[in-house]
Amino acid sequence: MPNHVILRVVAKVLIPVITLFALYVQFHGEYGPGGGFQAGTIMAAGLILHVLIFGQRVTRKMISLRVLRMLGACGVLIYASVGVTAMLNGGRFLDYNVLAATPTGGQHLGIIVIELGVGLTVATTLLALIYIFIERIRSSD
Amino acid sequence: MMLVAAAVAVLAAMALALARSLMGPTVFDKILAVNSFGTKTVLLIALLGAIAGRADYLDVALLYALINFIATVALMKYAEYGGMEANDEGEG
Amino acid sequence: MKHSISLALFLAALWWVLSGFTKPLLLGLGVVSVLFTVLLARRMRVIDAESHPLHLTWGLIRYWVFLIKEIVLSNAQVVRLILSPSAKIAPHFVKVQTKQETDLGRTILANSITLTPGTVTVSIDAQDLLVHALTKETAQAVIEGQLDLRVPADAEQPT
Amino acid sequence: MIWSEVVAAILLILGSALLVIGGVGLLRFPHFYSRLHAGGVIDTLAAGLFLAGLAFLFGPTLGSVKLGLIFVFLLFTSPTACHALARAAHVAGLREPTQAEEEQQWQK
Repeated sequence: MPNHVILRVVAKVLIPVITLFALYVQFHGEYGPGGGFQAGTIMAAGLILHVLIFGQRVTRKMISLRVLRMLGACGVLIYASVGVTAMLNGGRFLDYNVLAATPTGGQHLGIIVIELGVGLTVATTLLALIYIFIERIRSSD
Repeated sequence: MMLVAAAVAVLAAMALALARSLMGPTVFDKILAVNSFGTKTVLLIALLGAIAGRADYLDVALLYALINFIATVALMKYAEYGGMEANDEGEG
Repeated sequence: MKHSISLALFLAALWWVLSGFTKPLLLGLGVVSVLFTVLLARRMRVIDAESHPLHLTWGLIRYWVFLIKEIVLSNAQVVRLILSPSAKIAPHFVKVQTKQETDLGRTILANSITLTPGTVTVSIDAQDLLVHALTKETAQAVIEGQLDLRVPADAEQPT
Repeated sequence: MIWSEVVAAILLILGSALLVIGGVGLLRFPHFYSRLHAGGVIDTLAAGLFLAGLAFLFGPTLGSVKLGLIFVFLLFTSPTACHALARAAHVAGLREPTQAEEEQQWQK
């Protein structure tokens, strides 16, 4: 919108920062506050800011609902495949210890990959929800 | 001691903002008060970090500073247009 | 392209400040995160001369020092208004013309006006700013256009 | 008490005082647009002083840099939120009361 000059410029500055912050939270789950779920929420917040300021149609052109559905499913797939890999390596479902040569290394790897799946699913699902909400509001008018 | 006194001051300021958000009278007064409340929350979290002596809290404060802004923009859009996507008609 | 590189450098610095870890795993993840963020930002079309005004770097730093001094001074005015029991506030709107040519310049100016207490930018319409002032004195500063003169000038039009 | 703690105490006291004053202004000013000046805007300087005070307590660590970052983000977001609100109110047709009404309110 031509009149939203200030919001547009400030949002352009902030969106990459929010995205990077989300990734920081994603990967530092073991050391500080955070983890996959929180990171997904923050990522979605950044994208929702884009929706709020540039309008749903513009955001949708860049990340469509179809892509979101696919990525959301991928997140679940990543989660499940870690579990299945553990079973193939002779452990139980989601038994991290058998994923790598040492149990600690396995836990490390397992948690990072699992959290990635969680983050991906949460971020995409939240954005998809916003798209669908807006669609609903529009069709009910 | 000094930090606790500062925390009390922030809480007092938060109470004042909260009173304004309850009193209104217009929806914009309420959003303004909530936004101001959010800024004070950021300070309070940072202060808690200093009291606990842990820098972890600052991540939370940092995040809150960013998210508080998004919340205000969303609320203000809702108040202005009664919807989230009314600016879709513009050139974006 | 140069804006993407500057964004990447800025984000890398931000990552280091946030993380503070020097473990190779986390540094590697940091590189991946920065690259992903830059790619996403490119896809969302949020990198350009408007959000990364490289051509204004030094001007902006000098401007911030000036602005912070200004903020402190005008805060004192508003604090006096709030505390004195008989203070006369005279809220009113003023229309001000700005000589900022670009959206970025206008944004910097408008946010500076809002940051100095006593004046809030209400709307921007091309060259006209609608400003709400708390008293005649605070309005005066905006009308004189001190800030407008100091905003680092935009030579090139952002694309 | 070492000097950095003294500086921190002074900055924290100033910041807290400004915060409370801003809160008082938020309650005391008579109309939305004037409250905007008190609430939204004083917070920025108050937050700056407050965070600077905390930075002196943290000393030269990454924590202080993070506090600086918080302040920079507030410098970006707080006036933007303020402007967005003012604009929304203006577009929604919230008008400034006339001088007479204003003075009447102020007396109360």
